[in-house]
Amino acid sequence: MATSASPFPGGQRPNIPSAAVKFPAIKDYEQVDREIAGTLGPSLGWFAALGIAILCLLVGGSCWTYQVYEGLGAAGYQPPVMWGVYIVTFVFWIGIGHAGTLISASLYLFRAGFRTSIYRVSEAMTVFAVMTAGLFPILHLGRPWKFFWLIPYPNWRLIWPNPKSPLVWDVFAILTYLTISSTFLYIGLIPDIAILRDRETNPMRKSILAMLSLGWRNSDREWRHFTRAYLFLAAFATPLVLSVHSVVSFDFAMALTPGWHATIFPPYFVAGAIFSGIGMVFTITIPLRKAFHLEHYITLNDLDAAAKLCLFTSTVVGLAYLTEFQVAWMSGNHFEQDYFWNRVFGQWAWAAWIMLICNCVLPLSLWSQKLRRNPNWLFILSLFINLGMWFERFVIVVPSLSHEFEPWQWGAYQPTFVDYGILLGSFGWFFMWFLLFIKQLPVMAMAEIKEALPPRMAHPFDDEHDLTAGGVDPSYEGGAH
Amino acid sequence: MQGVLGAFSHLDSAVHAVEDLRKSKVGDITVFMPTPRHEFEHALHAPPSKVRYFTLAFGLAGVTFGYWIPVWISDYWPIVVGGKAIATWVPFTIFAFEVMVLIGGLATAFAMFGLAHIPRLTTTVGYDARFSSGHFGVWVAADPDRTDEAMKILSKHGAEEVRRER
Amino acid sequence: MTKRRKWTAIPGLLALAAGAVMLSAYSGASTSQKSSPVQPIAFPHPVHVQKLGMNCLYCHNAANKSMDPGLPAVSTCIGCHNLIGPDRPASDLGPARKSAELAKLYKFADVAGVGAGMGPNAKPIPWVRIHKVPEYVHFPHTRHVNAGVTCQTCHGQIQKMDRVYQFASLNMGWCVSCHVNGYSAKEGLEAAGYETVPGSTPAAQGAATPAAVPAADRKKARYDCANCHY
Amino acid sequence: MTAPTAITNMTQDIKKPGVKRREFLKVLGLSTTAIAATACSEDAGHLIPYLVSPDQTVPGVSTYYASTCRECSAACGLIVETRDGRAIKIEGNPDHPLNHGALCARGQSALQGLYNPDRFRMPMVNEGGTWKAITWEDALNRLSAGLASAKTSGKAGGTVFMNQHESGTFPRFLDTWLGSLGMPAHLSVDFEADSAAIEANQRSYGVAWPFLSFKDADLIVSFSADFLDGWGANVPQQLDFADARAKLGDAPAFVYVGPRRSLTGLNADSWIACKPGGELVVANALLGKGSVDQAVTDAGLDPKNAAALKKLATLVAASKHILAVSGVRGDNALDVALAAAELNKAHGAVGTTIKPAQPLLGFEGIAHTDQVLAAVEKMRSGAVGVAFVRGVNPAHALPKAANFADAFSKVGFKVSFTSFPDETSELCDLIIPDLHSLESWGDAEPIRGTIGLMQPTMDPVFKTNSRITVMAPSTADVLIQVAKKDAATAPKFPAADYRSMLIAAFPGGAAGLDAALPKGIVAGNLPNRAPRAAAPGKSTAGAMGTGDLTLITYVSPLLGDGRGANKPWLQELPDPVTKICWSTWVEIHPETAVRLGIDRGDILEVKTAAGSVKAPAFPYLGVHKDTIAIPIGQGHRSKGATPTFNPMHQDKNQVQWGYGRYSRNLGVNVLDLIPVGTDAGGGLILTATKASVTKTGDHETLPSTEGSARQHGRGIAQAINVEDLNRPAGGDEKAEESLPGDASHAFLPGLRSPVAADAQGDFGAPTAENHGKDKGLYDPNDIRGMAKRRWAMTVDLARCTGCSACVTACNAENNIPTVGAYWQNATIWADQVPGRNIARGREMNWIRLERYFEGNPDAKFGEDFEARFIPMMCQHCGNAPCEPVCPVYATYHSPDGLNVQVYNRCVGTRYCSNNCPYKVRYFNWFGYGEEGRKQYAFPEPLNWQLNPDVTVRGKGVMEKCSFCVQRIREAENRAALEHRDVQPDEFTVACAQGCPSRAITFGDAADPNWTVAQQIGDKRAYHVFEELNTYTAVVYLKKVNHLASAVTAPRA
Repeated sequence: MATSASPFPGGQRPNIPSAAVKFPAIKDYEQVDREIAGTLGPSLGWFAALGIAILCLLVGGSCWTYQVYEGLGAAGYQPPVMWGVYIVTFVFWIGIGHAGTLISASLYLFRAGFRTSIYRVSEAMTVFAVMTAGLFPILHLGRPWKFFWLIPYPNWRLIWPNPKSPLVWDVFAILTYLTISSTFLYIGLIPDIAILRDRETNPMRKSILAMLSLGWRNSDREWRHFTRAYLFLAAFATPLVLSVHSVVSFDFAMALTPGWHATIFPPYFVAGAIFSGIGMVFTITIPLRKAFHLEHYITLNDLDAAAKLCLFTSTVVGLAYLTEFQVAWMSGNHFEQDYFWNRVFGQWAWAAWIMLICNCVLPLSLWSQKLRRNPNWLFILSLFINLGMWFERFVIVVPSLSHEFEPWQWGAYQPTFVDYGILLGSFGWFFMWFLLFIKQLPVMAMAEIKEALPPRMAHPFDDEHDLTAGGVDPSYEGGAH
Repeated sequence: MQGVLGAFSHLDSAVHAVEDLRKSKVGDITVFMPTPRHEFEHALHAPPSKVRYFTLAFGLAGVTFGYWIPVWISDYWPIVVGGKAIATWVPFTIFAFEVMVLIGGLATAFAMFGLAHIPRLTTTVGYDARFSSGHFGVWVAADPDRTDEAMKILSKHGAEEVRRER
Repeated sequence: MTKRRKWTAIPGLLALAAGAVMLSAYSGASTSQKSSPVQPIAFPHPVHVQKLGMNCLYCHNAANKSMDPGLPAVSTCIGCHNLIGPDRPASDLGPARKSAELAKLYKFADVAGVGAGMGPNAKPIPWVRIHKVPEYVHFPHTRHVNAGVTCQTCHGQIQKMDRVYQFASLNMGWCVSCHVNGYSAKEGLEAAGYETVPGSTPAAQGAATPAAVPAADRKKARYDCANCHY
Repeated sequence: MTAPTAITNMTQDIKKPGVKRREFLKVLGLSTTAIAATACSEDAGHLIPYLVSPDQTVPGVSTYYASTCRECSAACGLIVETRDGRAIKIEGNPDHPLNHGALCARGQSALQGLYNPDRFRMPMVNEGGTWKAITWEDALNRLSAGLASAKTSGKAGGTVFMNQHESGTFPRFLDTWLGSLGMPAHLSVDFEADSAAIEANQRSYGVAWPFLSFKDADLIVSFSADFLDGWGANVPQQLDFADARAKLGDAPAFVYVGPRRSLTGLNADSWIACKPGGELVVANALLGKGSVDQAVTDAGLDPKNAAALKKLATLVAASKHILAVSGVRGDNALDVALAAAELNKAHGAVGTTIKPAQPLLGFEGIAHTDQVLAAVEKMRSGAVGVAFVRGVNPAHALPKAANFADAFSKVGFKVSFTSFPDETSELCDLIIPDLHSLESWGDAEPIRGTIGLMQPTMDPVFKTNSRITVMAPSTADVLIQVAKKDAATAPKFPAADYRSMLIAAFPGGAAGLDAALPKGIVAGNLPNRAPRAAAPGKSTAGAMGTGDLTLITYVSPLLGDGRGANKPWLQELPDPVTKICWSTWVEIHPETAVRLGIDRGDILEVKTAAGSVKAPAFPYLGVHKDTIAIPIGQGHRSKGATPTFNPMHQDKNQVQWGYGRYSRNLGVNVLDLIPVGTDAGGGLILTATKASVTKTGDHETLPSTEGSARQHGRGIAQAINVEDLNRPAGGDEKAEESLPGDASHAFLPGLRSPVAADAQGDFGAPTAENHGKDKGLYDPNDIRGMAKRRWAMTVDLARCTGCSACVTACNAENNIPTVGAYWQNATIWADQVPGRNIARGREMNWIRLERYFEGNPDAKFGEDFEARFIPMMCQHCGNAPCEPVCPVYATYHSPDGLNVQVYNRCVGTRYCSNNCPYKVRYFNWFGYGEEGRKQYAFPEPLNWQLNPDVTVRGKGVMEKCSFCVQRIREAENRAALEHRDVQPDEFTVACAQGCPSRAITFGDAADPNWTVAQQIGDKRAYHVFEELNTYTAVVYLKKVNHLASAVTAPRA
């Protein structure tokens, strides 16, 4: 079974994992703690990045304040285009969020090995992305200070929200999603926080970590229930991902608007979400593994596997685009036909082609293994994917509204500095939280990485018990002594 | 409560120690491990977790509640929108599902807390910081008269350190 | 052991907070309820309504034909009060006294003395408004009065108030529950001080009953939003 | 907003009989305009009672006064709705013989003249170039002094008094007054009047303006006569034209001959696009003088047009009762008008379609323009000691070439009685503002045998501490007061004031007047006024310059000669033809535009011999390819420096010279391009100037409400050829262009039931058995009986002319803000240009008129095309797509079939608008309704006009047509008060009431006794986007096309 049995020159261990050995460059449990916990100390570059993020957030914040005072007219809406950058960005961030849960939960169910090293990052990404997305439905309201009217709470008016409205479905879906994914993240963090607690010397921090770790002791009983609960949460989270983005797609699919009124939206949106999310995972993890010197945790194998998933979802999305056109073409519905013509060859061609090139053409490069295993290319590509997916949502939202049933009311759309400012602010908000996270909590699940490591053995080959479970490389003499 | 704590750096030795301790019935055994190793579960013959029952029960409760909310709301102040029925169950399935996941998921988490006896304030008794990083720990809640026996077994299996705790 | 309970207390606290929120939400809290501002002239409703038995419509003369109830013109006051001056002789209303309030009225109306008409420098009396629904609510007094709803149902027992205060919360839940559950003529009349014996039905009290509504115990009204909000 | 109890008090002497009724109408404070967003618990404020409660009025209930319209010469009858002492709406007087209850947009906008924030609040005097407000006493003294000095200087004989033309007693009174001072009679000026047409009428029929009866015609031919754009008596003509068209099969065909297809032209069945002045050739050809083929070339027709002309010739030949009208404003204007009259005489028009027996006296005695020009020259000569202007604005309405300002400056003493800070007032020495016609007494004789009365509907808006009368005086009163000061003239004016003078003169005196006032009209005649001075009889057209294009300038159907420009409603109302507002544009034929490389919105420089202006281009199918067309009306300027108006910090008393904040510096005044020349009728020549056009390279997005001018075969505005009217139902039942035969009535069941879905049979399953339709108020048997009704509307496109009066009616009724003023955009990095919000599609009008072109797809000149107008408002769908998507039930379907919008519940997701196929929902992007914001649309006192029954919407909420739910509730309240049900056709909605073509009908479709319930069964009935299964409550009746052969088959 062993592939790389022969010793490597110079005793230097090549970073080419095999099916059996996931982390050849990692000798023992202590190394994991040492290296990962070692990434936590704040650095100058980190402070700089945080500063920039907060600056962006402030820009967005002031734009929003101005918009609330002046009225939504400050943004670039041009009826009949009543939804614009805000809804586009909302869907964009929700999409980002989904890949996180998919990687952490679904891949957990499928026992996909490459999950281990990247899931913590993507899980955190999910939570922060959803926190970001959740803002937009509120700040795109005409009267944002009334947002709580969408939540069914008992009130003396004796009135309730309209449960037939997709927007109320959104409220339930997104709140649920935020709760569950943050619970999932936290539960997974508990053992790692316990590790930090045990390493911590500063009593102040220690007590805080002690609280956060809920007094976790790594006892067999804790682990037993922990693994079960984690499994069930994963089992909940996986369909939740699908449902939440389906619900988001209902915001459009439930409408009459040509270009929105399509049954393929739920699967189409889910695929798109995963696609964009993986793009964002690349954007985040590739610099991360470099900055934190974690190349031997996030191995090329992991990137390769993720890239394959990326390629797959890209083709699914491409298929969805084609299906839309084909439906419009064969439906005989001239509203739809006019709209799609106008989208691709008319008024909105520029946006449509940005979308098609970024989402369908460039990812085809991933057919080559060379590029799949080239972090730099993956990073560049991921930026294009993020752009393309933002434009996908733009192309769905704006052109549809600008070219509806009533020719007399056909229009255009031109965002203002307020729209762009708030868009920028959303990135600031997201990265602020993310940067704070990576320096406070481990960016990788140490306990889980240890699970994938061979434990120290007094007698590696014990005929009574097969202790090789967990994939011990025979070529590797267990024990550091 | 008092007992004996043994720290092992090797998985197999710790496992063997646990087996012997069980045979000799010196007292309740708790194993500390940096990462879940099912070898111990075999050795301890641990029963499967009960979390599943909570998940199921509250999941079902969630579905019911999730249908009830929108139906009650629509019926409380009957208003026709878009010529649709007052209470349309088909879209309300969305509420049912989301609320199921919400309640079921939270219940799972809290059930885990309850069954695993966390949160707990103190970790000191019978615990050692090593157990979160590299070492495996075996804690035997042994009566004073049997502690020596327990310590013997632990050290026999090559525990790096064995100590009495109270 | 005791320590562990500390932790489990937190969800309890959260539940408590939630309960409090719901309670306050349901209480129908209204900041203006019970408010009873000082008026430029302390007009005694009890005397005019209870003792003298004046009909509300004498002064609030539009209440049965308009959205607005109507406010008595100063000349309406003077109509009676240019004979009933500040110097009150002893009567069944009380011993002889000097009424400061009527003096104020004369000052507003620029009335020289008993018998004299309003002068050129008469000023309207700046009554302080007590009952007000938001501008986006259209409350037609005419519909309610003509349906036989007694003033006291919403305004409280004005005939007993020495200083008028806001009786009802005037919030939407309060309106709606009456529209949905219906108005009971019995309760309304009791509030108005009619002993509910045969012969003191709304009809007998001169309030009309729309033919559309059969003589039911409780008169239900529309709860359609566009009934009040447009 | 609920109006607070009438917050009014009493003016001084209440004894004065007769006047009492309106004197109390003095408003102290005003009901704060409500904002949908205001919180519930707030300081409730004070209640200010009446001192003496007025008779006749009940607080919170409207009182209606009859009066007479003064916005144009026709003098239609008005009914003015007042609430708590404020006029809040103007409607036509149903009993009036002229307009029968109809009223045009301009008439309805009189309110914004009344409440115009830029009206003079006090008399003003110009001392060394600086203006200061003075008291009325001071003003009168200065006036007397001026008159005295004029007398002593012996220049009294040279006095010029230019009065905005009006009929009735005042002109005669004015002449008597002038006479008493030894001054010549005044000039009754109306720059909109078509002198040539009047002259021709005088010569051929003996009256200035006979009644034109379109109903009785079998063929209508118009030679550039825009009888739907304000040429002549707009409203009666439109009403009669609509009645004619409503005869469907028997309706007269209508052919328009002229270089520019105006609104009138767009209503024609066929357009013969001759070059300016070419009308004469055509007319002669039709008279048999000259051959038709020759005419084609001489009139500058495109060969493709020849067929249409031949067709016309045959039609004319066959016509028994033709109605030919000419509104040519070129140098041969009079000749064409006379030729048209000849046609009429030749084809039995006189007496049938042309009724000299019932002349419209409003057009008697209008001075023609060369009289005005003569007066101007007299001023220049320095022979004029005193000059008066009242309501008329020659500084703007005369060509720059006439150089009025220079001439005027030569006058010793210049007095203005105008109430707005227009260009002419700015040149005066003394301003004594007149009262608005809605504040003053007066009379008119709109049509022989009927006297229309004018009465104050409220106290003057701007109070003064004047001791002359109890109110600010009207000009008539001022003149009387001045006369009384002078012992010589005093005896001639015994009456205390103008009102008592009228009473004295009135048949039956005060009693008779009081009896007549409620109706506003009374049978009788006023003494004939002095006949109009003889026309010059020959045109004085100087050199009309050179250039490859001919400039056509035309009177704007909305702004008139410019007097409408200070009313935001009229500025915001898209031009019926071009759909552009808040600016001036240059119409140019697409072919020519392509030839010159001009795009829509390119700023062009138009040069003529007289001058040049810059304005954006608007390629328009409806102009002759060798012409460009520019409307008159905009381009008001102040001669002084004009700081940009900032509503946030603005001194209330600072005069907004340049005709007020809403019109100053808007667009250009095309009259700067016109040389001084008059036609043989004495009218200014408007359509003969040669011009050249160059691109400046600048570009602007036109503030237009037009998205696409084509229907793309979507069957929104449908038409049917007259031949197909009675064809049996074709197999094809789809809603299609010109679908022959009977329409599909699949939607009818939906109109019978408040919840349409139960009409859908199997599709309606959700609302079938116990699925909620029968719940509570939706139960037809519910005792509250709401579900008995289904409010619905029909719009007869055969009647609709696209005049847009319904839009203004809706604005007035529903407190709809105007959003086009340049300061109504955002603050930071937002361009502050007029109509910016409109250009971004943010207009708010709840009802809009869509104008679609059919035929001539590639815009070739000479190929005929058809225009279709369709009013589009909320369709109140039975299955409304907007409803289910609202997360907070802010919009829903009420049991009586309305699609309700609850402003105070709306959170502003705008999802409803996304989901509305008709795009009839409008969003408050800014706080247009919130006082104290720069975008506030109702600056004091414009907010006095706000309808107390309708909430003023705050920022961030959606709004839309409510089917005037407040009127529905009002009717229900009234019915309940009288213990009865609402009677069929008891009330109607604002747009239907205002429509001068009677195209809109509103009512309960579920009750067969209502007219609307009968009309929805009409064979022309159809639903817009019926295929979307929305079951709308608005049913359109197809337009009927005559002469289908002349029109390119409208197929997309």
